[in-house]
Order: sequence, then structure tokens, then C-alpha cells
Amino acid sequence: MAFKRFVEVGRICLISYGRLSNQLCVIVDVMDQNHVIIDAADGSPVQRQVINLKRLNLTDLVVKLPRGCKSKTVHKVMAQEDVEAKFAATAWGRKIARQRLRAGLNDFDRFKVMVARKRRSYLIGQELGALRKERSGGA
Amino acid sequence: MAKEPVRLYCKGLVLGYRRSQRRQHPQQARVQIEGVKTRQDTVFYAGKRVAYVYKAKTEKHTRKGTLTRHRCIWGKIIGAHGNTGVVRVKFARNIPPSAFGKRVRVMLYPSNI
Amino acid sequence: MPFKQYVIVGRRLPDPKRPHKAADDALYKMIIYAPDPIKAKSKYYYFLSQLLKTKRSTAEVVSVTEVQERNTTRVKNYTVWLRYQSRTGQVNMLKEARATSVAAAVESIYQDMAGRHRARYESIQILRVQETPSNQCKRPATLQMIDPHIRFPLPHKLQRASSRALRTTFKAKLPVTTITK
Amino acid sequence: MTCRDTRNAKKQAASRAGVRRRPEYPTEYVRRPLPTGAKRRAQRQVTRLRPSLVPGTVVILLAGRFRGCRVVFLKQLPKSGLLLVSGPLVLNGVPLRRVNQAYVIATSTRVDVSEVDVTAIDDAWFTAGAAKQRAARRLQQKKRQAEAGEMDVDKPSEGRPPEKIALQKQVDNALLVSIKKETLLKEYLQSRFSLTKGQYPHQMKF
Repeated sequence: MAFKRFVEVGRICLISYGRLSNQLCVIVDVMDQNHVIIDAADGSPVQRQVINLKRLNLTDLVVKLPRGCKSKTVHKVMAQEDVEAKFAATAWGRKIARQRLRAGLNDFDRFKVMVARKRRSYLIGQELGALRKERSGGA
Repeated sequence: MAKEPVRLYCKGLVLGYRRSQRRQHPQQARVQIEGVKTRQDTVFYAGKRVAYVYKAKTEKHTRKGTLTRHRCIWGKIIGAHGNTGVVRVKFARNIPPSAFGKRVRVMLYPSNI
Repeated sequence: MPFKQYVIVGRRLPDPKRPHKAADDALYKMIIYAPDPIKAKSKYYYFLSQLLKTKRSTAEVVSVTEVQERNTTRVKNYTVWLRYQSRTGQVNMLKEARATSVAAAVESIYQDMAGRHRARYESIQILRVQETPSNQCKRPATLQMIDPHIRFPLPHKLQRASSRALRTTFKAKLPVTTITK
Repeated sequence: MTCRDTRNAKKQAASRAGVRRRPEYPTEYVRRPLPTGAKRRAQRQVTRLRPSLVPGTVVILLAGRFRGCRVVFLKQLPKSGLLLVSGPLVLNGVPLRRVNQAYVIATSTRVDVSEVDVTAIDDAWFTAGAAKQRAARRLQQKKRQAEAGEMDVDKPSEGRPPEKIALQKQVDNALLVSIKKETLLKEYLQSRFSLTKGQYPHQMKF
């Protein structure tokens, strides 16, 4: 199987450890085989920094960046390419968004989710029952 | 005892007394609370009441006047023990060693949320 | 502990018993790489004793200044000349490191020396550190990183819990470390 | 000028004016009882509530008969500092009740209580007639003990006085108006809170 995700300049990554975990960033330079320099979109809590690749998860997304470019360029490219939205549209991005949403729910919201879940399983059960009936009736 | 309709406590586990290699302090017990993994997490539980509920042979009168085999030792969380989320609990009467490895209830009160 | 770059100025203490010479007024300024000023001063006294006949009690440190480097988010290539006491004799070396600051480069050199040659901090003397343009680098390890279109996969990755609170002693599933994507 | 200088200057000025300050000490020891706990409490300010507790907050009761119930916090009672809460009674069976703030979790859900009039309720509202009720209960108990054998099912207790029932209704009706405005809020108040597997309160938001 060929590799699809590479450590390269412009690779969009997710930080996987610590305070900044699950924050999007982009590789702007490769220092050695274990360390890279990352930067992020404007307004992100991620500052330009050296990071160990152990603390980074590579995503499928890549943007075009000159190696070692300035933060200003990174901000511009990240905004232009709409990286945030592109990632949010992926399954991985949706999962993270859902986790964040779930963690932020208050007691009333949890109750509403519970009600919705019950409703869903009720409807599924209803449908399933109808299908079963249909089948047994046909057989 | 019938299962209560609601659980309003966290599950805790008595690990033992607070101790050093050769000395132990039965006045304080170490309790591990489920889901509490770091010292920062224990801040939420500081001061919370702890109940060690157990069954004894002899029945005793409750305040309501009924007889029951269940008894309870109440305690209070007095601080963190180490950095892995274990807490120190002071019980009204020192908890017996037979309680080690047993379940305690960490109540949600006194609440500060 | 991260290494820092210190500029240390010191001198030999005048000795009333010794005839005063013009050279006795000289101040000696050195750039020392060390984790803290205490260790830096120790290294300074060592180097000074190599230059002059002094020891701690006959010399003094006038000032210790930590050099705050600028632009520590740009990767640079550093060439480091060093000398170390191996088990058989003194060895001079030229090493290259990629880092974002001089101090970080020196630190990685110390680590490298410890790993490859089992050389301790005491037995290593950093002679000179210089930032080198990419086209003048020599070592293959540096050259392969200089490649403008560098691109490599991470074939062996261990997923770690994102915080201490999420670490578990036991796992339900074996971790998959060979990521082929 | 040092402090001592100032003091000396003052003394001199006072003596010049012919006034001599003389400390007055009682010659006899007068025994004055220290204020009792209740008095001291009365002197003190009103109990401070947590900032999360504002009138209208839905709170979860943590202990007692109604543990787990989600109820509405109406106001703080000035004298005791306790919270006045109401279920409302029709929704979850919790009547107008006093609770200590230590025994509730304040949620971030709020109910509009601007239309709810609870000015008539204070601590005395709860304690009035309590002594009478207690006495009646004791009497009944004694009676029961006297007729030990024949356990007559104690006749229905007197219940709450009609004016309390009326006020409860009035409060509940006003509350229900605003509760009904939000979908599922009624059901939410009807349900009980419980911790389930994998829920750790220190990680949860309320």
C-alpha cells in the first residue's frame, strides 16, 4: 500500500497532545526527522513553534506554501484555501466537532439528546416492526 | 437494599490508609474516585462527603424507628493524595481495614456548582 | 533542561605578591553554552585556567549575561566545532545540526555526542558555532533535510492519549502502529 | 515627624487646654454573655450565594426526599439565607421548600420568574404552625404506642393549611406559564437527574 500522508511543507495537521490538542495547524518547515515547525490560521491559539512529530497527526489536506514562509503568508493561504471548513467537512473533522459539542452540553441539553435518542429508536423500532410484519405476511 | 432510582454519588474505592513505608495514619484513608485521573480533577471533590455503607450482623434502629442491617460511616474529602487523582478522606470513625478495596459513595454535596 | 547561551566576562585577580603587568588588566570574554549560569561559570573558570594560571579563588567573574536569541522559529543549519576527551585521547570534530537557535543546536550536539560517543558534558569543549548557509553544508544528515521538496511518511506511529487524564493502564484493543496512510 | 512626635505634640496641646484624658476602667467585673450563635448570625449579613444561583435557575436537589429532582429556584430567604424552591408541585411533586445551597447543583438553565410573586413567603411562613404540627404528630405517636396492638392506620394527617395550598397553586401557575414557553422544559423538570456509567461530575457541565 502506498502512503498517502506525508510530512511536508503545507501539510495540514492536528495537534494530538496537551493544551492545544485537536487544533489545526500546518507544517511550514521541516527541521529534522522528528521535528517540524508549525503555524496556524489567523486567530488560532496555535503559535508558530517547533513541535515533535509524535505530537502531530497528519491529515489528508495539503496547502501550497513556500518553505519557511512568514506567518502572514500562512494566515493568507489558510484563509484563502478555507482549510478550517475543508477539514470540518471531513469525517474526522465532524467527529471532533461532535466531541466538542457533546462536551459542552449542559444538563438540559443532555436531557434533550436523551429524548431525541429515545424518539429515534422508537421510530426505528416502528419501521422494523412494520418490515417484519410485511415479510412474515408475505412468506 | 433496593436499588435507588437515582445515583447521586460517584463511585469511590478505599485503597488503604495514608501511610509511609513503615508508618500508617488510620485517621486518613486514601480513596480513588472513578474517572478522576489527575490532581487537578480532585479539586472538584474537595470537601465532598463520603459514605461507606456496609452490612452488619446485628440489626439496629434507624432514625425512623425501623430496623436495618445497613450502617454507614461518614467522611469528608480533605485533599489530594499524589498526582494521580487519589484523595484523602477523613472518616468520622476511622475506617476499618476490612473496608479496604470496598466501595464508598462520594456524594455531590456540599456543592459548589 | 534546555541549554542557554551565556556571555561571561571575567579576569584574573591581581596578586600583591606578583609584579603587576599590563596583561593583568585584561578581561576575558567567552561565549559559554550551559543549562544554567552556575554551570556556565564553572565552564568559564575551566577555560580560564587553560589560558592563565588561575583557579576559582584567584579569578573572578565580572558579568554573566544570557543571550536572548531572535527569530527562534526559523530553522537554521549550524556547524559546530568541538573537541572531546574520548577514552583514548583528544578528538577534534566538526558536526552539523539543524535547529532554531544556537543554544538548541549546541544542546542537540551534546545529546548526539552522548549517544554516539558516550561523551559527557565535562569532556566536551565547544570551540566554535557558526550558522552555515544551506549550500555550504557537508553532512548527509543535514543535506537530506535541506532538500527543498522534502517529503516523508510516518510509517510507525504510536497513538498516545491526548492528555494524562485519558491514559489507561489496559487497552481493549492492540494499538495499530503501522499507519500506511 | 514621627508618630511619637505627633503623640507628644497632641498630649502637650491637650494639657495646655487644661483637659486631661483619663482612661476609665470599670472597677467591678461585669459579666456579659457572649452573643449566641443565632444572634451572631442575625447580625451578620445575608448568606452569600454562589454566582450561578440567580432567581429562575433550575437546580438539582442532591439530598433528602427529593434527591435528583430538578426544581426552580425562586428567591433567597433573607433571614436564613436558604433557597426557596418550587418543583412546581404539579410537575414533580416538590412543594415550596427551603434548601441549603450546599445541597443543590445549579444548572445553566433559567426559567423566567419575573411574573412569580413570592413576596409573601419568608422563613416564618415555613415555621408557623410547625410546632403545632409537631405536637400533633407526637400525640398521635403516643396514641399509637398506647393502643399498641390494634394498629389503626393513622388517619390522614391534617395536610397543609388551605392558604399554603392556595399560594402553592398561585406560584405554580405563574411558573408553568413561563415553563411552557420552552419546548421540553416541562418534561425536563418532571424527570430526575442521575449519574450514569461514564459520567463524571467534574467533567460535566450543568
